[in-house]
Amino acid sequence: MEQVIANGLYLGAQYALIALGLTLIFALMNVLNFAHGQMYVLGGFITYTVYGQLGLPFVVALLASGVTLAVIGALMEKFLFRTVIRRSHREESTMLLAAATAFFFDAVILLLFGEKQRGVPKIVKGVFNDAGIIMPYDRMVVGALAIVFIAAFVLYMQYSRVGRAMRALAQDRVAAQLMGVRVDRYSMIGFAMGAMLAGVVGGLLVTITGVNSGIGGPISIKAFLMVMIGGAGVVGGAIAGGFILGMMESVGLTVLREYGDVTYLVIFAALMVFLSIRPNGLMGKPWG
Amino acid sequence: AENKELKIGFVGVTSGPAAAWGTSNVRSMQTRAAWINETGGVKIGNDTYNINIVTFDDQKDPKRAIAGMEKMAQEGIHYVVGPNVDDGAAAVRPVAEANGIIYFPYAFPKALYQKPASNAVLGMIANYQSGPAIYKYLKENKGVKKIAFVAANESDPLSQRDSGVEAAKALGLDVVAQNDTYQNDTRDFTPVLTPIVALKPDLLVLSGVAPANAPLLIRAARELGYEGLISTETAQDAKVLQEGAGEYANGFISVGGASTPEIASDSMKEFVTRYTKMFGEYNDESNTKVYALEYIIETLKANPKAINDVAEFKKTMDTFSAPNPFLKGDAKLSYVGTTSFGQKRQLSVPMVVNEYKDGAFQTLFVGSVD
Amino acid sequence: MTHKRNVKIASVVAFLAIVFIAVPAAISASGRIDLYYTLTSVALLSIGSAGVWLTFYIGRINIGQGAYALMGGYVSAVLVMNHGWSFWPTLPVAGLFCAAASVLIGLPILRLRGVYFAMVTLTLTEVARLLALALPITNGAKGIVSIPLPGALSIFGLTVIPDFAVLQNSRLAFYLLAVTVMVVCFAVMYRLVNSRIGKLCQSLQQNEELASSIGVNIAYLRVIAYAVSSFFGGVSGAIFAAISQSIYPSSFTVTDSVNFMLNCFLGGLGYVFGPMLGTLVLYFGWDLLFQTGQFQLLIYSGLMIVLMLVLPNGLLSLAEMTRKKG
Amino acid sequence: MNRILNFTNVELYYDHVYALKGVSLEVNEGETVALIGANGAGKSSILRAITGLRKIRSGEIHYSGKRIDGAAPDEIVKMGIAMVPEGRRVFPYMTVRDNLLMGAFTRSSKSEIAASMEMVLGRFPRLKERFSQAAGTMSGGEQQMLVIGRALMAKPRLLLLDEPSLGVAPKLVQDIARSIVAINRDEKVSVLLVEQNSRMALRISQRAYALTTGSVALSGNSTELLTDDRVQRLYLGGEI
Amino acid sequence: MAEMLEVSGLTKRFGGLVAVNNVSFSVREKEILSVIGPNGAGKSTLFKLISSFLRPTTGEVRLKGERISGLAPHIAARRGVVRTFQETTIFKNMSVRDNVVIAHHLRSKASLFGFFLGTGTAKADEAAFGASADEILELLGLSSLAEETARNLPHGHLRALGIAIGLATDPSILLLDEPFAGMNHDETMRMVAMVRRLRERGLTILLVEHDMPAVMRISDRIVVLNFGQKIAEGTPSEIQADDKVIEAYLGSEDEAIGL
Ligand SMILES: Nc1ncnc2c1ncn2[C@@H]1O[C@H](COP(=O)(O)OP(=O)(O)OP(=O)(O)O)[C@@H](O)[C@H]1O
Ligand SMILES: Nc1ncnc2c1ncn2[C@@H]1O[C@H](COP(=O)(O)OP(=O)(O)OP(=O)(O)O)[C@@H](O)[C@H]1O
Ligand SMILES: [Mg+2]
Ligand SMILES: [Mg+2]
Repeated sequence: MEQVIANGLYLGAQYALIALGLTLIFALMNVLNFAHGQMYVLGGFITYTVYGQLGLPFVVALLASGVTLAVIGALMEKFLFRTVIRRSHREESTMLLAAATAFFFDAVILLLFGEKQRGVPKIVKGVFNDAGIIMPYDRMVVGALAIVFIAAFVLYMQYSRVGRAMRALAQDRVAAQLMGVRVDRYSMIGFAMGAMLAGVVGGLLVTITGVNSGIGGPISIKAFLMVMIGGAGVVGGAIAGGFILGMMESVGLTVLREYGDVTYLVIFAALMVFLSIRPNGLMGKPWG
Repeated sequence: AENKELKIGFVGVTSGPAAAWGTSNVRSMQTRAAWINETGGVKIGNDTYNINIVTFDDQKDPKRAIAGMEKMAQEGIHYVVGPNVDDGAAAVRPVAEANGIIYFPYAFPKALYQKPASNAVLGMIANYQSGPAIYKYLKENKGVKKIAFVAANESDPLSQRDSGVEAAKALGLDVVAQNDTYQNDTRDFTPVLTPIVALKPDLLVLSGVAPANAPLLIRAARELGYEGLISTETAQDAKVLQEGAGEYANGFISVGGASTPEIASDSMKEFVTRYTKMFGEYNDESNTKVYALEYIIETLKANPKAINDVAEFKKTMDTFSAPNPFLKGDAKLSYVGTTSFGQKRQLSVPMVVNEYKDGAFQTLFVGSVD
Repeated sequence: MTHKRNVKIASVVAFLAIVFIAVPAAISASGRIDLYYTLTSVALLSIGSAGVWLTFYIGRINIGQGAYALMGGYVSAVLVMNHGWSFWPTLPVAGLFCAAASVLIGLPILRLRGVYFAMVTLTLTEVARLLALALPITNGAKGIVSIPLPGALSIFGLTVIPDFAVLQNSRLAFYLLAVTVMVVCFAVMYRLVNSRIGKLCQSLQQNEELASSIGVNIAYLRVIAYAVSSFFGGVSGAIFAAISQSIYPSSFTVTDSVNFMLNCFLGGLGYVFGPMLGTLVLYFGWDLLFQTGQFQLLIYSGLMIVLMLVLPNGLLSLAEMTRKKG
Repeated sequence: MNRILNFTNVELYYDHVYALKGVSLEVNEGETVALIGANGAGKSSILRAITGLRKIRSGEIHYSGKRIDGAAPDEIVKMGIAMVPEGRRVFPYMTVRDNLLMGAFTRSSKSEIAASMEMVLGRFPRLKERFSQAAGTMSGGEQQMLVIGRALMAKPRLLLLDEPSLGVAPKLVQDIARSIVAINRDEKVSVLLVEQNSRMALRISQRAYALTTGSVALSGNSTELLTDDRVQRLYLGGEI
Repeated sequence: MAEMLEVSGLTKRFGGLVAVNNVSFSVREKEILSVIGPNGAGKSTLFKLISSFLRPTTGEVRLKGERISGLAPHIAARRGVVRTFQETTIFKNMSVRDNVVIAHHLRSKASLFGFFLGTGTAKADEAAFGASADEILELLGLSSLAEETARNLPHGHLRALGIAIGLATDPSILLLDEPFAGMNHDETMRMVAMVRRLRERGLTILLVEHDMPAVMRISDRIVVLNFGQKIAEGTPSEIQADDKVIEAYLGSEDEAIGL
């Protein structure tokens, strides 16, 4: 059982980090970024290239992933989402755009990096094995890094000037504008940060799970689940949702294994029941 | 004189999460076609043909696959490789039969190849054929007694798991896990494997595992302290295993085609070289997929009338035999399948069982089907 | 007023003439037989999309239509294979089954809004797939295959529809079937939207609280709309199962659900016929780009992005824009 | 006296509706100017035009001699114009503290911001009591104080207020009115006040403009307007 | 006059907060009763309880002797209890006229299916609703804006539209939540006259409002809430003289600021 809980926690940290960027973009722009998973994949491939192929230090690779994705995110906001949001009657329209960009990324990634699963050398070797818990060191490092990233992000949003401006923007665009916040610029920064987070997680996790060009879509959907459990557009919710999903998977796969492939059925059903009782997720706000 | 054109179709998945299956497939066809065309084409009857591969990406959607097959019919194509999955293979059957198309799906449901179906030809070894052989070998040579299965919760892997379990039971093996499944988007398999590893099986079978998932499963199992054997009945890629699981992948057993040094002929080696040159990197999965095109061409050579008439093709299938260019020695190309399907609707490809070792496959044993 | 009415009648007649007469004639003249299936697909997918459109109309983003299409396919297949039914009665039954199921599912989940509803319906597709794998009646992973083609349908001894299996061209038969169902579905939708019910649906979309304060039974109306939507999904799934003569848990997936939704967006959420046009363009777009090989997805998605930038309110908003300018 | 705001011949329209049809008005340094008028007369539109939330079609807006029409809202805010929009738009999920800090978004000196904070909390002690509460959970009156306080955090030279008494209980309206007077007097802030409560507006302002359907109908000294017949009839109703 | 509505022991808790605390009062037929009180006193919550938008924690609301609390809002509306919203709540993307036409929903004789088929009853309904909507718009002075998209209206007209929507449902009790907010004196007085006319047509009216001159003019009786509790009830003159009310809500007059 200790092992199951340890697995759940580790998985949760990883998931929470994936969900953060998605929820940030949603909070700021009310855009459900279908391309989040693809951004993650791109981040993974960049780290693969820089660290795995070119042999540069892992930190450099991670930086490269983050920066590239941040730039891509900023461009996407500026040239795509901003225009569509301004011109469309219904804000759901951005979903089509987001889905189209997801397909586009899929195509680009497939063309650039091929169809194969890719992996990189481990960043730390060895396996921790004590007190009934087995956990490879690299997972522990990644888990710890994930928690550090999450904490840094939360602190940044909570206490920095930029973070505060972004929160204000998410709550009331016009009022934020009247405070002197440059709405366009901060939307762009927010989008870039969301994309950067996706890229960094991709780079981080490529050391453990590898990466391949097709997993973007499924990753997005998983991230949607977490965001929904916790409440859309709430940073705390995304984190909680990530840990809950991680724990549910870990426990479910052990407890329910006798019954065949019902774990996910149970998870999904539980989610539906949960949401019909709490229509805004765990800590969601009555919008979204 | 100018060569005529022979169009061969491909309907399969070359984008999305399963892109690897179709991509390795179509690339092997394109490599071979380019090779043939470069060396002057192929002489069938009195005419010489250049091979033109017409491809259709069905996005792993059976509904699209039908459209693809319709498109092939429209192009006047009678020989199509694909689709890559069960549902697509079942869905295109009405179209193929109505339009006189012989197709070579990489899907295992027996209904596709048994009467009254007659237009599908299984292009590789089915897992219910290779599974028992592998388990038997491992039982006899490696003392395997306890066996565990894990599969993605999707049609193809689950079907393969079920027939695997059946085969294992028939061999008298102790099946300790047969219900464990994972969502195909799983990236971290530790939670899936934790309870299975605790059962300490001698052999862990990854039923119908996608090449992308295999290294992740292997690595998670090994890191959890699993010490038994791991095997699968699908084809894998050595590079992927090396990158994804490193030395943990050593000893991993899978099926392959013909590129291991022990059995590959010079043609096979040249094929690999050409493929690598064309697409930048070889994919070992392609080993199992080199055959369909070869069979089509050779059968047409044997009976040129079949070029526009699949009834002729079917007739020829019963007696057809030609040398296998990809294998060392005097291996033959022929149609088999009577035992499994009651009619010759399977390519006689060697059942090559490989073991991964330090970045390459080694042949463990070679079997055959009838 | 009467002028407007005449224009309407004329365009309906023209549309019917095109889909029932001109298209088959053109296809047989040009020999592009494969287009039958393409157009059949478009018709069927547009029925499913029409359902999604209707849920958009009550303010719900529905990414779960694939679930009902799958369900409809299975209902029809099981009835035909296990209970010896003819295909024809299974068609409405599949729709009704889905409608009934959607009432049960909808009662709790229709209380959700915005992305929450969207995401729950997204998981619904996955639930349907997993159920199809797990339930004994669906034959699990092996799917249901070798389903016979639709037989003859006779009423009072009169053969209304011939046996598809003996037809020279069952493609044409399926095309006519799909298009007929499509015309009926869109007629129903058009009527719904242009009657007072449409206004009521709009009131839900814009403000549910206010709607209930003026006495609208919002829960009831939502469920009704969702049931109609799911009915459409079920019917289109059932016909697909008949065409492919097989059904698998993966016959309709999350991708299909997303596509149903995208069809609506692309056509335009403000227009009843948006889903039809959206489906046509997206499906054909992919098909036409078949020549571009490995760049197919790249070009396809690139064009989609451009379209979205130019016409963010859907293709049909183009007409409106030109009208405004003119 | 120095002009702080010159609003000359401004036309503004939404889609196809004209909201302002050539409105001119000015605000002098240190003055409180009231803007009264019926619903839809265009009062809010004037404020939106000044802060750049809406682009004007023609006319000119000068602030301290600089032309500001066409500039982006954030630039205008930086120049020293703060606006309290219609209908208490607090940042509901942020604390009172963070709301106030957002008010000082365009300023950088930490010590000056702290001083402003001190001043605002001194003026509205209720905010001090609720310092760490989420703004959305506060009562309507408290929220109204918060948005005024937040605007003051920008240390503006010109404060635009859009119906600060809307939906606020009478006693609180009094408090708010007193605060406006005090702010104008103590902080040397010029105020442009949009109010439906015309009596209150005319009492606490020096000059006023009355708007009807997008143009200025009347303007002048507030105390004179209070006794003006037309104003009595149209905006004050003669009696209480 | 008969008792129309009876509120007894009504309490609503939100978590730890008691928004409405054991409030009882009754409303007579054709009465105009105002509920006043400081911001956050629980007035809107009280209205939501009466119109069944919220379920009371304890206590009940009776309409002509029949319990209506705890039903669904649309059922309460069918029984004749309709509220307008404090926030300006309208169907944003419909025209002003459509807003009012759709609000006639309760009066329709045809069924949903009837509307689908376009039966005679349905057509008659449509025609009747249209005529009635035009009349209501005229009454509220919105006729000239009938075809404008509701979202584009300025604040004051939005409130009027909110009332028009309420009227269209043909209620027997109309609950108006701050109907005069954002209107100037003149407009307020016109609205006051209008509300009185409604009463003469047979409506009973409950009102929440902060505009004291208007409240004092229009109300037959006033109920005062503070921190969820009823602290006073009486005629306008009684309330104006009540020290508790002055202390909690009205404040003493201050000429300097005109209040
Ligand atoms: N977003 C908009 N789109 C279209 N028209 C608008 C919009 N906002 C305001 N209007 C129109 O502009 C005119 C002036 O509106 P404005 O909000 O300035 O009035 P106001 O004087 O502030 O009224 P109130 O006292 O009711 O707030 C009105 O006729 C209104 O209908
Ligand atoms: N859904 C809710 N959840 C939690 N608290 C609520 C909710 N609705 C209202 N409240 C709280 O109940 C109290 C009473 O609110 P209510 O809206 O009834 O006040 P009000 O008297 O109408 O005030 P105002 O005059 O400002 O409109 C407030 O403290 C409010 O924050
Ligand atoms: Mg205004
Ligand atoms: Mg209230």
